[in-house]
Amino acid sequence: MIFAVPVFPGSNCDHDMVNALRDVLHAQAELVPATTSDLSTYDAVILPGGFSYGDYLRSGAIARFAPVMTAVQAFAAAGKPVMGICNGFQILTEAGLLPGALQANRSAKFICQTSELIVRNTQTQFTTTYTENQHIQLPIAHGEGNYYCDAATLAELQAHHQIVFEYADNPNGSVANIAGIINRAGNVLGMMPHPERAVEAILGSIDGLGLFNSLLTNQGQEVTHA
Amino acid sequence: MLKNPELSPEALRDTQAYRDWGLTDAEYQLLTDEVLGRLPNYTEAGLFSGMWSEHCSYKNSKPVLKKFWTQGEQVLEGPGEGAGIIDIGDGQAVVFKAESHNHPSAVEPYEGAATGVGGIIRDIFSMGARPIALLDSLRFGEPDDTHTKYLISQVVAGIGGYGNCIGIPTIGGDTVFDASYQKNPLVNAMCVGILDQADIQKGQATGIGNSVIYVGAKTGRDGINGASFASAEFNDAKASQRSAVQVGDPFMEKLLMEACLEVIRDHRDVLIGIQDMGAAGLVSSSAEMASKAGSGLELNLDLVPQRESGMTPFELMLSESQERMLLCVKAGAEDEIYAVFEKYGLDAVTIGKVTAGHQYQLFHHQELVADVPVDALATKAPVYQREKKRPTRLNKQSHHQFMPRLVDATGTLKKMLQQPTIASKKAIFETYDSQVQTNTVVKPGSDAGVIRIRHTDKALAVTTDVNGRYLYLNPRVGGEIAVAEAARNIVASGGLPLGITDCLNYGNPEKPEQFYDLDESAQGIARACQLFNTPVISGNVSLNNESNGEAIYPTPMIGMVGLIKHQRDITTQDFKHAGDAVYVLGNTGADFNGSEIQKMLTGKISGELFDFDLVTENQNQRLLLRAIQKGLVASAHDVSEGGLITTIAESCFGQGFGVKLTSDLPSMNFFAETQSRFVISVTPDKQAAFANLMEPYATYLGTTTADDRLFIQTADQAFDIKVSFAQRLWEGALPCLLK
Amino acid sequence: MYLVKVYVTYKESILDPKGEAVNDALHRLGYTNVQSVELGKYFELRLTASSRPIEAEVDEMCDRLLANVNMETYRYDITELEAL
Amino acid sequence: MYLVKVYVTYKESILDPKGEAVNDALHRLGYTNVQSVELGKYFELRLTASSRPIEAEVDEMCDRLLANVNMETYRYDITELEAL
Ligand SMILES: Nc1ncnc2c1ncn2[C@@H]1O[C@H](COP(=O)(O)OP(=O)(O)O)[C@@H](O)[C@H]1O
Ligand SMILES: [Mg+2]
Repeated sequence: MIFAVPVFPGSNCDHDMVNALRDVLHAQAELVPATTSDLSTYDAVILPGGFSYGDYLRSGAIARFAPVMTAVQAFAAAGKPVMGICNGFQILTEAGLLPGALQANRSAKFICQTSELIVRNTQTQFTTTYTENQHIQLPIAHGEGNYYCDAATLAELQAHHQIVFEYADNPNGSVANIAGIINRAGNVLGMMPHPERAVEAILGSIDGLGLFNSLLTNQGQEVTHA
Repeated sequence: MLKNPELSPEALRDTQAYRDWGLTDAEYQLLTDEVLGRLPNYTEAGLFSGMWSEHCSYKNSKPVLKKFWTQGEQVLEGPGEGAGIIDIGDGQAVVFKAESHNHPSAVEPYEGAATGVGGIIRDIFSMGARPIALLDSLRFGEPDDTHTKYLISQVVAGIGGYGNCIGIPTIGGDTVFDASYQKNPLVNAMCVGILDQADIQKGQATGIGNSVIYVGAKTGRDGINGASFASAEFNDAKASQRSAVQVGDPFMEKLLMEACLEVIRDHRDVLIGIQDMGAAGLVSSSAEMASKAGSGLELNLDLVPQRESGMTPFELMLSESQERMLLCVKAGAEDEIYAVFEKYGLDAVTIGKVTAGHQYQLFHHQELVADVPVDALATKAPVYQREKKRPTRLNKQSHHQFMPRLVDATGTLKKMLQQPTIASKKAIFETYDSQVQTNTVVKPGSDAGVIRIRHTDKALAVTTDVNGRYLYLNPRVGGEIAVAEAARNIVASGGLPLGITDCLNYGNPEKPEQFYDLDESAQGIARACQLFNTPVISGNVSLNNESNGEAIYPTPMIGMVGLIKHQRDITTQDFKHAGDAVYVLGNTGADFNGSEIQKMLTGKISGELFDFDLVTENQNQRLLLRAIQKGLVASAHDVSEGGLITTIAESCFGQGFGVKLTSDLPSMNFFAETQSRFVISVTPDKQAAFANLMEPYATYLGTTTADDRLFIQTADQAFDIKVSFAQRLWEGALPCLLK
Repeated sequence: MYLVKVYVTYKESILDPKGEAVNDALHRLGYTNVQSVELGKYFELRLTASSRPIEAEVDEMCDRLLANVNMETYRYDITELEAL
Repeated sequence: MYLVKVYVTYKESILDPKGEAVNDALHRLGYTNVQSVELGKYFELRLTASSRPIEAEVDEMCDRLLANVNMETYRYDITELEAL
C-alpha cells in the first residue's frame, strides 16, 4: 500500500505524517506537491495538518482549489481511501468531500492538549483495529476545530453512523462532540485530532496506530457493515 | 508623496534633524570629521543612525559583553554571527539565539510578539539550521488592570499565531508578573535549530562580481528606523512619532525557510553567504555581509522589490519589513537560485554585487546616493564606557532577612499557589502547538522542554529563566542565580548544560546606577557560565526599558540548552508511582529576601539578597545528573520561586499522587528560596543505591502515596490539603485573573 | 474600475466565539450597555470590468471563496470608481 | 437600542498578508481582473443608550479595543433600532 501525502504551501504536519508511516509503520509513503494532478498510482491519500496558505481566509478555504484537490476528488470518487487530519479535515469540508464546516474554537483560542476520544464506529476501513466505544488519547492542536453542521446534516450523520470519533470532554464546542466523521460511502474520513502524533510511546501515546493499522489491514477494501 | 522633503547635507547639520533618528551631536561630528571627512547626505546619515544604534552596534554594551565567557571546546561558533553553534557529536550541531521585542510588543502586542518570533526564527535558519523549538520568556505587570490583561492575551496570541502557523513547536518559556514591568513588558523569544556541521552558513559576501540576491517579502514603509526606536526610551509624549508597525506573515516565512534550507542543502557550491534582514533591514544585512568578508558592495535600489511606490533610499534601506533575506551567490549561478525560490512562489532578485575595495555604494534612479566605507557602518560605531555607580537602593538595604510569620501553613500554601507568578501557566502554553514536528518528549509544564533528535538516542533540554527580583536586590549574585537556575532545570530533566544565550533587558545605560546593574550582573553571569561550562554563544541586548524615567528590574533572560545523551535519562518533575521515596537534595535555610512569600505578605521585596554559593550549586547538580544517569531517579524537580512546598505540590499535580512527609524544618522554611535544591523521588528498589550516592547531601522526607492528600508534618505545624483541590487552585488562578 | 465592499458574517443560528470574546472584553472595560457583538470579515476589492456582469462575478467569488455558505452569509456594495 | 457597524482596516503602508493571500487565490481561480484585496474586520454591535453620546462611546471602544490605531483605521455607521 503506497500512501500519498499532499503538501500544500503552509502544510506543516506533512513530514510528521510521512515519518509516522515510514519509520514506525514501515509503510511506503511519499510527499506530493499541491500541483500534482494525478494520484492514480497511490493506494491511499492523507491530507496533513498545518496552515495551508496561512489559513488567512478560513482554514482550508484556499487549499481546496489547489490542483491536487481535483485529483483527490477523483481518487475519492473511485472509492479509494482519503483521510484528512486537522487542516486536512478542514480542507475536505471546504471541498465538499465531507459535510459541515470547522469554526473557531469556542474559547476563541488555539488549543494544544491531549484529548480523550471515544471510537464510535469501528466498522470503517480506518477503525477496525479499535473496539467499539474504546477510549483513546490523541493530541489536538487547532484554532478552528469547532465542528458545525445544521440539524438536518447532523441527523444524517447519526442515521448513517458517520460520526467516527467523539470527544469525551468536548474541548472546542463541536456539535455533538464530533471529533471525526466519515462520508456516506465510507472512504473519506476527516478528524481534528492528530493520530500521527500518537504512534510512539516516547511521545506520550500510541493510540493513533490503530488508524494506520486498520488502513494497512483492510488495504483499501470497504468494510462490510455488520 | 514625500511628506518631508529630504534635507540637504547642510540643512541636516544646521537643523540637527539627525537627533530624531537617535544620532547624538558627538556621533554626527565623528561621522563628519573622521569617518567621511565631509557632511553626510540625508541617506548616509540615515544609514549610520541605524547601524550605530544600540540595537545594531552594541555601543553601550560591548565593554560589558566582553566579560562573558564564550570559549569551551564544544563551541563551533560564538557570538558574532546570526546565532551561536555548539557541537553535539555525530557531526551534528545545535544552533540557538534569543531576541527581545519589548518595545514593539508594548505598542502592538500581537504583531510585536509575532514578529519577534519571526525574527528569531530567521536568525536560526540563516545559519543553515532547521528550527526545531521555540521558547518565550515573558514579563508583565500584575494582571489586575485591563490594559495588562489585554497585553498578555495579545502577546500570547501573537507568539502562538506565528509559531503555530510556521510549524515550530513552542516547548518552553517562563512567565512572571510584577509591577516593575507594567509599563514596559518584556517579550523575549528563543529559537533552537539543528544542523549537520557541513551545512554551517556564514553571513558574508566575498568574491568580486558575485551577486547579492534579495529574497522574500517586498519592502514597504514598515518599521522604518525601528532599530533606533527599539533603542530609545519609552515616553508617552513620543507615541505619535512611531513609524508604521510591522505585521508578521508566518506563511511567507514558512515558504522562505523551506526555500532557504533547500538552497543551503542542495546549492552549497554556489552559495557564498546568507543573512536575514533584521534590525536596520537592508543596510544592516548587506553592510555586515560585506564588512565581514572585507569586501566592497554596490546595490541598485531600483531593483529592490517594493510594496509601495515612491520609496526613498532612506526608506528602502531602513525599512524593517519582515520575512526578507539576503544571499550572496556566485556570479553566473543566479538562475539556479531563482529557480528554487520560484518553486515556492517567492521573489528573488539580484540587487547588487560584491565590488573591489571597501566602499558601500547605493544607486537610486541612476544616481549614486550613498558612498561610505563599509567598515564604518558595520564596525566603527563609537563604543562607550559608561559611568558606573552603585545604586542608592543597594546602599540602603537592610541586612536583616525577612521572616514570614505563619499562623496557618496550609492557608499560606493555598494563597501561594494562586500567586500569578507561581500559578500554572497552562492557560498560556496550551495555546501553543508544542508537538508539531513530532519530537517533543517533554511538553511545557515540567522543568525544561525536551525534544528528541530523530534517528539518534540523544535529546535536547531547553529552558529560559531569570528572577529579576534577585537581581534587583543584588545584580551580581542575581546574575549567577539566573544561570544556575537555568542549569538546574536542564539537569533536573536529565541533561548536561551545554551553553547559553541571553537577552539583557535593562534600563538606560547612560544612568550610572542602571549601568551598574548591567555590568555587575554580566559579571555574575560570566562567572556562573565558566563554572558550569556553559559558554555564552549568542544573545541580544535591550536597553532603555524604562517608561517615564522608571526602569524595570534588571532582567537578563538566560536561555540554556543541554544535551541528554541517552533518551532513557529524560526525567520529568511528576511523581511517578505511589510508595516512592521522596528526598530533598541541598540544604534549606531561612532565605526570604526577594522571595515570593516576601512579596506575597508584604507587597514588595527588600533587604539584602540571601547567600548563594555557586560551588555548592554545581556540586548538587552534578550529583543529581549522576544519579539520573545511573537510572536511580523516578522524578526530579528543581526548587525555585515559592520554595520547597510549591515544588512538592507541583510534583504531586502531574499525575495526581499524594505525599506523606515529615521534616524537622519549621513550616515557614518551606517557603524559603534557598538555591541549589531539588525534590527527587526514587522507587524502593533503587533507594539504597540512591541514598548511598547522595549521602549526606540529600534528606529523606517520606513517601508518595496513592491518596489524594498532600500531608507534611513540619517542626511546628502541618501542611494538609487535598492534592486535587490544591491543583484546582493552582490551575484556576491564571485563567481567573486573565478574564 | 469598481470598488466592491463585501461583508461576511456568521449565519444567525451559529455561535460566534470571537464576537463573544470581544463582547466580554467590552463588558470588562465597563461598556455594560453592549448587548451583543458579532465579528465578521470585511473585504475591499478593486476590480476592473470583465465580460460578465459584475454582480454575477462577485456572487461567484463569494460563493466559491470569500464565504463558506454552510455557516456564513455575505452581502456587498459595488461602487464604480471614476477613471483617473 | 442602536446597531453599530464598525469597519476596521489597515492603514496605508501596513502589510496586509491576509488580503494578499485572498488576492492571489482569486487570481489563481481566474479572476484576473481583481486589482487588489484588503481584508479587514467587520463588527456589528448592538447597544443600549448610556448617559454619554453614542458617538463618543463608540469612538472610545474603537480606540481602546476594536482597532489598534497604531496600524488600523476604523469607521462606523450607527442606526437607531426601533424598540420592539
Ligand atoms: N510563556 C511560556 N511559554 C511556554 N511555556 C511556559 C511559559 N511560561 C511557563 N511555561 C512553562 O511552565 C513551566 C513552569 O515554568 P516556571 O515556573 O518558569 O518553571 P521553573 O521555575 O522550573 O523554571 C515550564 O515547563 C515552562 O516551560
Ligand atoms: Mg523548574
